[in-house]
Amino acid sequence: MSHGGHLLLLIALLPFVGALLPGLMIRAGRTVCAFSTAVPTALALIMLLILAPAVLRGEVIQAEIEWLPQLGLSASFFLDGLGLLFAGMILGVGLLITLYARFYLSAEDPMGQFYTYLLLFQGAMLGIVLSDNILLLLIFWELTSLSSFLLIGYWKHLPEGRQGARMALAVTGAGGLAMIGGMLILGNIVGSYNLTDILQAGDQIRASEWYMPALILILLGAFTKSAQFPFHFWLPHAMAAPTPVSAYLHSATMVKAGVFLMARMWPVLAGTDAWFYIVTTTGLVTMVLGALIALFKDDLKALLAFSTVSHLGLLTMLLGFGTQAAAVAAVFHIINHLTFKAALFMTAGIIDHETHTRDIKRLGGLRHLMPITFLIGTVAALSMAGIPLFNGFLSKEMMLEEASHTYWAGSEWAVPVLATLGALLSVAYSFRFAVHVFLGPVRDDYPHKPHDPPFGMWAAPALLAVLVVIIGVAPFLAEGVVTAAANAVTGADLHPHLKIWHGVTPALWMSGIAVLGGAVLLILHRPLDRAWIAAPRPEAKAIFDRLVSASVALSRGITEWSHNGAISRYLAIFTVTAVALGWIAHSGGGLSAPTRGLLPVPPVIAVGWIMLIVATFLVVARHRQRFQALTVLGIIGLSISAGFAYLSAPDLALTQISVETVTIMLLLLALHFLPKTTPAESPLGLRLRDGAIALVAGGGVGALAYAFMLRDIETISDYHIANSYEGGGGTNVVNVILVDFRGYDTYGEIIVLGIAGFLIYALMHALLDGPAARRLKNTDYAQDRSRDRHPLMMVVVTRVLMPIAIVVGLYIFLRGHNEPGGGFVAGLVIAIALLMQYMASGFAWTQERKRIEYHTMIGLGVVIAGLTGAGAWLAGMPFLTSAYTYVHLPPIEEFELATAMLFDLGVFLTVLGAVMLMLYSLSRIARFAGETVNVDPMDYDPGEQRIAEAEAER
Amino acid sequence: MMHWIILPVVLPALLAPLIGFVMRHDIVLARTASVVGTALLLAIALGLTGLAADGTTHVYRLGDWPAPFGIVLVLDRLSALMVLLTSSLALIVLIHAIATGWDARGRHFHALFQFQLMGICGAFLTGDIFNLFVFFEILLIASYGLMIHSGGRERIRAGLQYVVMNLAGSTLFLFALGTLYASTGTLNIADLAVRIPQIPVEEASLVRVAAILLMIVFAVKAALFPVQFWLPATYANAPAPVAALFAIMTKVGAYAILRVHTTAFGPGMPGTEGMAGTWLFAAAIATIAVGALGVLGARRLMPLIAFSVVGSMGTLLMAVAAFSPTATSAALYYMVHSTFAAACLFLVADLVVTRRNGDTLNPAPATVQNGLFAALFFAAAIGMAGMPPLSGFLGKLLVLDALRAPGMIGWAWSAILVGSLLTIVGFARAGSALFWKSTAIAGPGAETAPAALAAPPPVPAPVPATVAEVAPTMAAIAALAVLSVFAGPVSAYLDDTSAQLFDRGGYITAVLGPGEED
Amino acid sequence: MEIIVASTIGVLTAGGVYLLLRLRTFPVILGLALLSYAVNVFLFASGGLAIDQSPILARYGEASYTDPLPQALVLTAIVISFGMTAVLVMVGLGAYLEADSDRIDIDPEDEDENAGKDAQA
Amino acid sequence: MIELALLFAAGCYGVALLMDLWRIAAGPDAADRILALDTMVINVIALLVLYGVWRGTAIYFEAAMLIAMVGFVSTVAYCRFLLRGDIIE
Amino acid sequence: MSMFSEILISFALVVSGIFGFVGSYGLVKLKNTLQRLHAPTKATTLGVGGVLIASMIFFYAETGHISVHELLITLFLFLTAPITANFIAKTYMAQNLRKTDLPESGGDYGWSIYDNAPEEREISEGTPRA
Amino acid sequence: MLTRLIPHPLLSLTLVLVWLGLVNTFTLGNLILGTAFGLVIPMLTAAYWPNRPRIARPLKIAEYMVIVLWDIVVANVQVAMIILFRREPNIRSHWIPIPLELTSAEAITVLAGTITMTPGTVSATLSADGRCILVHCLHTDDPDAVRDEIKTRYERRLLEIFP
Ligand code: NA
Ligand code: NA
Repeated sequence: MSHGGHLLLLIALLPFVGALLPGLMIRAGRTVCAFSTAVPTALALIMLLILAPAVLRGEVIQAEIEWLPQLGLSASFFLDGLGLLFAGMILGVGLLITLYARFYLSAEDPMGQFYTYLLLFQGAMLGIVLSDNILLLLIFWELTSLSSFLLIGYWKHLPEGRQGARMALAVTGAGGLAMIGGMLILGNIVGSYNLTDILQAGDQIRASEWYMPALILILLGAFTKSAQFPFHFWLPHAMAAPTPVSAYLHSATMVKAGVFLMARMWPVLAGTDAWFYIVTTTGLVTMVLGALIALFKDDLKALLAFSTVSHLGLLTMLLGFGTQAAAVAAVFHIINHLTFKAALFMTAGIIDHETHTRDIKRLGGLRHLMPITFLIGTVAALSMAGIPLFNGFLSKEMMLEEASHTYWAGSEWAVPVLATLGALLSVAYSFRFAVHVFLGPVRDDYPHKPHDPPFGMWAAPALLAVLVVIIGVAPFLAEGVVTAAANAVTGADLHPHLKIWHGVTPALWMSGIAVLGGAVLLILHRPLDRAWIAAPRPEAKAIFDRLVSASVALSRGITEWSHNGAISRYLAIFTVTAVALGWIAHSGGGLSAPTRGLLPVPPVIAVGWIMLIVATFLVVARHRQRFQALTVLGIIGLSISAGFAYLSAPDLALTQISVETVTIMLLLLALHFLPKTTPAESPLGLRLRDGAIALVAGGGVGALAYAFMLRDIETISDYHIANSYEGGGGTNVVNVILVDFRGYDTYGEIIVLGIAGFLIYALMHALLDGPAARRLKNTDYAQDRSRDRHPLMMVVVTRVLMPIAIVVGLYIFLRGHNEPGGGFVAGLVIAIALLMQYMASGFAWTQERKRIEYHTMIGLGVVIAGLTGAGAWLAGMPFLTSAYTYVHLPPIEEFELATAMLFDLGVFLTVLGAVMLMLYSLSRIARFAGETVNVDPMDYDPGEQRIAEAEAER
Repeated sequence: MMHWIILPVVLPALLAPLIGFVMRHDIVLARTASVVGTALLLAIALGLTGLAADGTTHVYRLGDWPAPFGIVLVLDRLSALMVLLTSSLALIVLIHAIATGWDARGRHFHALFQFQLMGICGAFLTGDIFNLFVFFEILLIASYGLMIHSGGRERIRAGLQYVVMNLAGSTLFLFALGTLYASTGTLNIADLAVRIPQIPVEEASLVRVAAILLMIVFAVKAALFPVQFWLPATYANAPAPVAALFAIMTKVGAYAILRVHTTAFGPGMPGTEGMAGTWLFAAAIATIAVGALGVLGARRLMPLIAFSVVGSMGTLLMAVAAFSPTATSAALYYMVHSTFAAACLFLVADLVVTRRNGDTLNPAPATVQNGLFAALFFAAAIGMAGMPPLSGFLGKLLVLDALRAPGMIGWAWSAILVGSLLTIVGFARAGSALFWKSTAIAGPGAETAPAALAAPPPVPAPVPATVAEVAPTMAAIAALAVLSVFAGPVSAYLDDTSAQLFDRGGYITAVLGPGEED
Repeated sequence: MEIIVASTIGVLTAGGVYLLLRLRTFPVILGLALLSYAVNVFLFASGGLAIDQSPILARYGEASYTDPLPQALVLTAIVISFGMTAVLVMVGLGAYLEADSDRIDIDPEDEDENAGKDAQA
Repeated sequence: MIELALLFAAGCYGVALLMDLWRIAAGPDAADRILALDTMVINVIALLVLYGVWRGTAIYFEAAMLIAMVGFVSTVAYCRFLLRGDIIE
Repeated sequence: MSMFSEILISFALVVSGIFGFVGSYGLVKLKNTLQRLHAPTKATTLGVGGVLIASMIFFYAETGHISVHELLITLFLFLTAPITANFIAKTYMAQNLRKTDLPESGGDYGWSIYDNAPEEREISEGTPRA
Repeated sequence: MLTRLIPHPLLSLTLVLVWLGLVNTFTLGNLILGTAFGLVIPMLTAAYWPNRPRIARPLKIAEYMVIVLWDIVVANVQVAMIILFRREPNIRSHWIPIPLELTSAEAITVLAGTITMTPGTVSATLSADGRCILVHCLHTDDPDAVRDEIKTRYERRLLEIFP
């Protein structure tokens, strides 16, 4: 990287670094704050001036930092004539605006924010004009949209500001997104996103079949940013921004970004018919239309805004011509427009600031009250009108000259006439600005008594006005910059001569007509204005607003219609999707031949099948009778459990039946609080639809199962059978898989249970703290109850059964490794045993007797299982590696000790804890609902009296 | 034997029950343990990422059983990346939850949070498809708990729908796994990658069904159209830090599609090749549309953010659908980005909404620190909408750049670009209503307050956000910035990650040993 | 036998799906219960059916065993779906108690109405 | 001979199951359904044991034992639900 | 296996089958819920007892070991059957019969379904209902 | 002391037997384990069985059991006949209240169970004070005879067992 390269990087970086300053410095005062903004800008400008001579000599300064090479995105910058011109404008005007804003903004405005945004914008804008990578350019392009959004909306309390900001963001954002597409296509054609590479590849690009899409997308970006018809409407609304912003962004810099881009891409995109017709026509229409509207705007800033639209159209048109001379004119006019338009905006701001109005109809006669302002404003306005000796005249002449020999669709008149019309209108509104504001009698009804502002406020526009005159008188002074920029645009080696007098050319005639016509129009302004107001014309903002609110309404409609909270519909869609895609996937492949025949069906199994089918049918048909459906559900669980037993899966049979029971308990506990019936509310159509979906889903799943049951396949489980005893120390292969081969799954599974316990407990508390608690208390759940809560017989039988059930649970636990059983089923059996006790004597009585901490049990279970797994680390083995040994202690026969048992203990504890915590939570809710708590194990113990007597005797 | 790989699962799994039963009455202790645990997890994740960075695929054989007979954990660049992403997000979210006091508004927050991390990390690390199901269930059930944390009518009702939807999803998962086992005889992903290529298309019917059903299952988690309907209500009603954590949950779905449908059903499998991509691509376009329309049409802030999450998943899955190394790399970048972006938005929203009395996008009196919140929201929205300078823009460019195949480009680009526009407009409207219009309204008690605003019960005077409350959001934004600045090195890593993912032979050799690859 | 099992799976699935699509929480819970039966049998069947070949080694003299792996998977699935069902029941109950309605769909207008009621209460 | 007896007994229990099923479907009272379900459970236990005898294996014993236990518990639960509403008070 | 044990086993099986059938047949045939309660309560229980005895003899004859765990199931069923019947009867009575449909208990207190137990002692956790 | 260690000796014995029944093979190890369970479990669950019933004449228990078993078998046949062959309208059911002299909860339970298990009768409910049991009789022409038989054949014996 050259020495210049480092400077270039610094220039690009300085505004962003500087953006941190104003926010920090605001506490030191407004002047310091403004100064801290000016410093980085000035530094950058100085660096730019250091680089300028080399650029003017025709050198290109480059700098590159790698960023995202996979994409072809690098932080690479280059400075050529065009870049120099724009960078100079951005920094120079930036400096003036900083100064101006210091005086323009009031003490209430958050100035630190303002300057931060301003510097961010400046950096983004500099980035655009210095980027040597079109992706990088895109980044800065979008950044200008964002910072402009912030600046337009700066006065957030103003609705116009907010709306203007959103509109600008929407329009330029849309253009920016289109441009992303265009730029990516360009990069695709060329094979590089480097601008230097792309600029070399004009022929390749124009010859590509992707040229048109790229052109249209890129122009969309440029047109929206530069407010070209029909995207021009956002710009006037952006005028809600503070005037320094309008002057900077919306006249001098940001809106020129589109023009810049067209100029930048001129060597690769221009020169085709498509380019000519799209760009020239758009520019021409925009120029005339903008000028026409400007003439009838009473708001000073609106007038200037539409004039800007018009001048941007002029520039666009020139670039559209595609000739080198037109390009020179465009470059020159960019400079001239900048000088007079920025000055005019600042003038307008001064007037607004001093008189508290921008309405032309309320102004006039300011010449006497604000002489300095009058001078500045008039010089700039005359330049805008294209009066000789002011710089606007020069570039306008060049434009008219180019227009005069441009054919449009075979017509030699269309372009010259319209261009002249544009110029004429331009003269008219420029004169109006000068005449209606400054001339005429002094009025006594200004909202605020005006006088010239302090020097700091008029210094900046005055400087610009001086430039207007200097360039206007001595245009050769600007020749160097214009040449360098024009050469950069065209890629040719041009040596244009800028002079005041070209002789009597068609352009001079056209210019003369324009000035005279403009003067006439101004005289006729009053009647024309009335006609204009009366004439129906589409209001772009209204159309835009309608478009946006229609889009919002449509989006809202679609969203709320589709996401309407109807989970039953979501599920229907889900099911249909699964079935349909499953069917399509199935159809795309074939099935191998069946490898096995059908197993016979003994009659008893057929009976089981009938039970199951009938029960399923009953559950569905009677699901509205909730309790009945639950009863019938029991049949299904029973049949499936028996089926598992028949089909060589005893462990499954045990698990299924015990889980089933506990589940039904939970459902019963919940049903106590729920409505006991489901109302018949689905319309027939819905039921038919759901029935159809259900049948298709059931049919599909059944067919799938049938298909794979007929096909044997070599599975990995031969290994498990072969290694279960030797490697896992157990003969129940299923159990060894669960606690050893796939113990990790089981570890996960008990954690699911543990979480379920915690979750239910947490939810119970959340409910009892909320409105649910009130509902519980206010509902009487005790109607129509039988009077015996804890019947004697049940209590007595439980006293015997519970210990037996516990022994059974322990038995199932201890033998699981070798026979059907294991920690999970054991946990459930013990839970069922405890449940028996709870049902017999009530939760509170039972719980009081044995304060088992179920949280602890869950935690302990999960931790034991985890630590058992981690214990293997001590032996240098992976998590969950098991070990077992056979112990022989005479006279007891040999027995096995395995770490898998310890793991299974974890399973056991978690299951037991989780189930009991769930029951506990539900029971808490019941007690909250007003259930009473008994102190005796049974309702009435007739023997209690006698026992008490006997105790007393002893 | 390298035990580090299992730690992201075992550490939270041991910590959670301890928090759940030892510390459940001591919030300070629980918070400390949770933060320390999560920070440790982050450190471990960094270590694992370093370990995987050299391109070695590390395999951890649980119970010392050889694959495919036992379960293995597989640490490669992708799984390391996902664990790292999870743990860093978790730390941010956790600090936010503690600073804002969300964790104390219900029971067992920290236990459930740790379990949630365990489930997510487990899902990322496993090399076994049934074990993937198990960890899906762990992360889901923990997420149910977090979703309904602290209760409330809307939340529980939305939570119920969330549970039901996911139970349906889990059921389909099992149907898919049954079909897969019946047609391949194995559960190990590497083993699947060995066996499936041997199935000719004439006999692939069953395995094709399994593949597509699995895709739907993952699509439910990833909120892909037409199974995305559950997401907006869930995220919008979840406690904000939980919604922020859920940013990673959708990524679990995307990850699973990447892992399973690349390694087991992806390119080079005669029976299943290209099948998922076709559907995924079309669905992703619709998903982007759903997200964008939702953002533009939202009446409330939380649903708006939720829909933007849907939209971002569309973009991500569109890149996934290409099933090419380049597009996958872009997808991964976008995945990392959108995780932080979504989380960040939810966190900002939480700070704002708790001071605003509801999240409707109507102007309300400006709260304290309006400027700060506006700035944070602006940054987060820029991130999510994919505007520069944050990483969303680069992510979008990467995705666009990767989707240049002739059949794709038109649809993909239009969807992404138009979707971006609608999203930008939607966010601009929301931000304007929340922060700009609000400044035009006098504070509570002022006579000028419109009657409509006076109707809801008055909120307690808003308390300024503490540094601890804002710091997590800032951290998320910083993550987006870092991701943007270091896009080059990050992308290089992701290119390697993606290349490793598509190197099926390497994966098979690492898991099953040499000589097993097809 | 295969037809028996396949039709069982099909009928359970159909019943489950139908109930899953109902509008109240309780039938949906029933539907999910049916679906979980269906999926358990489905998963079990993925190893192929066998009679009197329980995978308990050598104890009962068989030489061949049925595929034990799907059984282990089903056991895991049963346990998980038990936990899930418990949570679902509890959340469903919570939703009913909070909203005083066991409709599972959330109608936005209905929400507003109820919110008003709550505020008055 | 045992084979025939087994067949006869299994047939009896099969028919019994169908009759239980009919009673469950027909009701009319909830008590009838619970009773029929309870009977069904016991019939299934009998069938399991018969199957064990037929196959000469004791492997179904635990299943039968467990079914007996849970059958009892769920019957009590169903009844308590109807009697008291809350099965665990 | 000896002829004797075969006969014994077969006899037990046939008898148990008959009782099993009768239990359920009664369930279908009888017209009144309380009458129906009688059939399965004992016939079915006895039936299953028969099967279990047959199983015991069978395994003894097969292996020479005395298999006793069938007794456990029998024990369990005999312990639980009365409770089941009692609960089902009460369920039916509570839902279908009024106090007056039944004979008097003859003591100070009526039947426990309708009458509270003496000296009801309760503590209440929730707020008592109005 | 001993009552605290072995609160329910009969229960402990039962549990040992149950354990041996479950494992279904008698070995020393199983006996030791079973004994351990028989001791530990009643201790752990003692709180749930607060008032240990006094059983006076263990031998009577055996006698009672034999009588009941026999009754069950014989009477089952009778009921089977009724169900199978008696036409439905001819079945005459009765409610029979039976006043109790038994006071021990355990004894009442055993009696109620016996009534239910012996065919023809089902104990439907107790009175709220446990002093009377309501029996439903499937078919009888003489309810008083049924009541008397229950009282003499079963309750009298139970009174001896549970004094
Ligand atoms: Na087991
Ligand atoms: Na019975």
